[in-house]
Amino acid sequence: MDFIKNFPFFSIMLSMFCAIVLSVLNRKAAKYMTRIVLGAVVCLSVAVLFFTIKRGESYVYFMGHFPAPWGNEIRFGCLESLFSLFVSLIAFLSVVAGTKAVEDDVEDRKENLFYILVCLMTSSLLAMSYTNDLFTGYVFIEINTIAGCGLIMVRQIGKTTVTAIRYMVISILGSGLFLMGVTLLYTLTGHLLMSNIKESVAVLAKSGEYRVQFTIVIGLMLVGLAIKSGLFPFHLWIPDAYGQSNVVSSSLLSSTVSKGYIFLLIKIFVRTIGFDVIKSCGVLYICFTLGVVAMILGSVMALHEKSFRRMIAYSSIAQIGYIYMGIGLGTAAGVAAAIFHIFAHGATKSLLFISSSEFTEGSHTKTIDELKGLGYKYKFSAFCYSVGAFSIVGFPLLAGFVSKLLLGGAAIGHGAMQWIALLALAVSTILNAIYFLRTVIYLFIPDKAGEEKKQDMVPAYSMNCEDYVFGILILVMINLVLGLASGPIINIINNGLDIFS
Amino acid sequence: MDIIISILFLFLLVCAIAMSFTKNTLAAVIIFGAFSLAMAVVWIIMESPDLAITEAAVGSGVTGILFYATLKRIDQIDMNASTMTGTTTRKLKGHKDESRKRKK
Amino acid sequence: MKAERERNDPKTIISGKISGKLKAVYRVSAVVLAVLLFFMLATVMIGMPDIGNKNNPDNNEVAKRYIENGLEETGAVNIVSGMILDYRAFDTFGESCVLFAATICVMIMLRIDGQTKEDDEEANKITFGIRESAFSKIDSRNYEPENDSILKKSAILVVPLILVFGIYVVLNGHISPGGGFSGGAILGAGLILFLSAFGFSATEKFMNAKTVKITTLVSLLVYCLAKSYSFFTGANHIESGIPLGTPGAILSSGLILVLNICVGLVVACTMYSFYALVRRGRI
Amino acid sequence: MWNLIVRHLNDLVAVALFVIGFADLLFQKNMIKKVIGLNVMDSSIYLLLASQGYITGRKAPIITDGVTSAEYYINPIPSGLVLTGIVVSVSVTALLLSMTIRMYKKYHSLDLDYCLMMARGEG
Repeated sequence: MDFIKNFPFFSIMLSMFCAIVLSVLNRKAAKYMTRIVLGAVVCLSVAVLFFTIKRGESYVYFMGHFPAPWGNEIRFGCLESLFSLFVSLIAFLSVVAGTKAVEDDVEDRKENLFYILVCLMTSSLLAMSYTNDLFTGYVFIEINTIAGCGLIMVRQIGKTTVTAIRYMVISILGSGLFLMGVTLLYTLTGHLLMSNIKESVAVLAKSGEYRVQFTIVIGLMLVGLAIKSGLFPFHLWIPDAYGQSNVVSSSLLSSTVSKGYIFLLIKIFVRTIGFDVIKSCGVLYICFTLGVVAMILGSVMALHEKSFRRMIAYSSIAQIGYIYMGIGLGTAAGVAAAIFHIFAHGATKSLLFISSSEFTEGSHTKTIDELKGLGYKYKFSAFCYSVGAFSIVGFPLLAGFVSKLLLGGAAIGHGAMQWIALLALAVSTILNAIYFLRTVIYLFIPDKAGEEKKQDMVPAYSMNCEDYVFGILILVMINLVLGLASGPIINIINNGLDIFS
Repeated sequence: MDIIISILFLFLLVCAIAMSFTKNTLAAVIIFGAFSLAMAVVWIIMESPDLAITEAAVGSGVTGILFYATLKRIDQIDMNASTMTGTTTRKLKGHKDESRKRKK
Repeated sequence: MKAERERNDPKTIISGKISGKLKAVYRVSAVVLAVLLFFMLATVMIGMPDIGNKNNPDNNEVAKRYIENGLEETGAVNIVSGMILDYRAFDTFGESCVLFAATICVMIMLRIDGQTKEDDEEANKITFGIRESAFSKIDSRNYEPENDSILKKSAILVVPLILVFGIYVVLNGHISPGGGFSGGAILGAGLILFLSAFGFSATEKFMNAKTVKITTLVSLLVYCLAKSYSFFTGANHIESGIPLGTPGAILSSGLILVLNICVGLVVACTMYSFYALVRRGRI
Repeated sequence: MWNLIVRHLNDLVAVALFVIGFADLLFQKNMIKKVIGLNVMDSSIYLLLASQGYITGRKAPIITDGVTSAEYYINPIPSGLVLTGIVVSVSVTALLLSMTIRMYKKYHSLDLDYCLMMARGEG
């Protein structure tokens, strides 16, 4: 049983190894190898998850022959392994379900390069979730950023290049600020290992030294990671990046890459600096305010958007606002709700993006108006898209409902913040319902005028592409599981948070 | 020692500011090379020879070469466009002089 | 055609009458933001621990062990090398993967495979209407310098020195300053100089897409496997059984030498391929 | 005041360079200058980091004459971190430059804002 302790390390190295080997394979071999490796990573993560739940404690694993402050180490409890399972599962399902879209969008001879990027991204996300060292975190953030940039531009139309450049420039600003924060923290505490930093910070906070410095450091890290995950005032790159790239890239970027940064931020808040210090320096109010503004404004912008894919992208801005609002509440319940929302939103967004591929690719639909009547042509995709839309709106039995319930529950008992949070949740949910249900209704309106247009549509590929059906069905099932069996998952999250710090 | 490092710091600041305000792209790249070289000397004074050798090889070496190659390629793209269409599409104030030479 | 070009010209749009004022606002806001940020960070810095003080928090037991036991535990005379390739090897492995990821992205951007229409056009354009497959004088005129005898003569003198120096830096990474990355960059610079003096046709005899691919693959795989072995044995408290040798000799310090060579090869190939991809879209 | 500035000279210069690089990266229109701004910004952070490891009067951490006393060498950790960081910034530079070429090929301009405008116009 103790051998399972090696599995997190195996999963990181396996996906790196796969990325390196893929560079000489042809497209078909690359496709199958990626699937096998990502599937193996999912299995390893499941094993680690059960192991950590059973033992109920965190484990430290040396990366090398030397103990922690000298060598690198990774640390895993049930929260980290749950997040890794989520990341690898979404990556696996996106790649499987989006095979057709990748074949359409990516040049044949560059397809293996696309899979390399997917593997690198998965491995860096796993490393970010397991690492216990700030500088290692920075290095893997960079891999993640570069891989994300590659994923955007792999669909080579002129627009994506410009979008990718903007994404890269904005992300680099974020990493610069984050690295500055890490440097200052190293100067103040003399450590890079998260647990050791926490000890030093606790001592310094007690003596009241360097109060201003800590506020600035936390602010720099928060702003750096918020820029990268696309929180409200820094969201400008999101609609283009998610709206123009290939669907698999959009799904990976929105549901795993940006969530990885948020997970690292939670790690920094809870494990590295300590929630008490964070609370006392007032950074959480910024988090909360920006989150609430993002919830409302993201929804309003989505409502005004005509393009179908960009509308889904704008809704991501609102959903990231939910997560930051949960963190900003400053309680364990709030953080747990935020983490649950990470999972719920990830599962839903990838379902929405990938199931929308059949409308956009099959019938060259760009705007929402053109969706009319497509539900009868592409029955399977329309059904799955509707499940996703209902979930994100917060329909009972589905993932989004539970996460909104949790966020609302976490908000209660916070004085003025409580009313703001609940009001924002209500308004945002109504707006969500308006723009998502509009698309669902459009899908099932019989469209007389567009009958002749349908003749030259590509036949539904859900009929002959088993990969697509398999991937999408599993994503739908994850949504149902998150909605129906939320109790155990919330338990895992709470236990994980207990042993997290 | 203090005086040398102060002069180097002054040089770094002047380079950075000049780089931001110069109109000429090629000049900016050359200033960046000087910046990196000064940085390498700063590393030596700060007793980090590893960083000095890396900065000299990478900062003013390979990165500079990549910048020049990029400017050259951009020039090439312009040249091809002008031979294809018969008009000039030059927009860069950056390497005007270079292109003029070429046209002759 | 011409009118259209003028209309699309960024000068008329960006720096023309529309954005004359905008530009000033842009400049002013940039300077204001910079000054504000500067004062914020400067106040923070003034309160930080002093520079050069030996009692600073970062001169703690971590650095002490690196210096006092580093030679014994890693066998490297250069403590920084020993630190990044043995103590904190996971970071360094991540760093190599950053380089790898960047190479892949540059390839996606610039490699011309002749598959799409745009690429075909591109290949035609580069060679002035002659297909790319027909390598000829025209090709070399566009990619390579005209017969520049000063460059050629000095390259003959300098390139061997640069390459030898690069190899020296790579092999002595654990003894003297330098290491895989800086040595690899020097090697790459030497190759680029050779390339720009003698052209692609001469360089392709020993450096072509296949060599680069195989070298990168083998080096990264060796790196990955060596590090996995070391991590695995370390975490399970198994002796790694790699002899450290006598400190100061070339063949010493266990895996560090091997890793330095791997990193050096990867970096040299990467730098060369960046340059080649930028210049002509193929390695 | 003067004393304070002298004691924190490295820090202040690093911060000034950071701010210049940051503003360049954010506000320059020309892509090449943006990339140079990125390099300046990264160098400044490395200067700040390496300054923390420097101890007046001590030598570079390469063991000479068999002396392995911690009193004799500077702190090696920041140097190692900066080495890792430099590689990251080179990779990012190469990536951004290649994207710039691609953008220039399509829109014949180095101006990011202009290219964004053109890309929007494509619909």
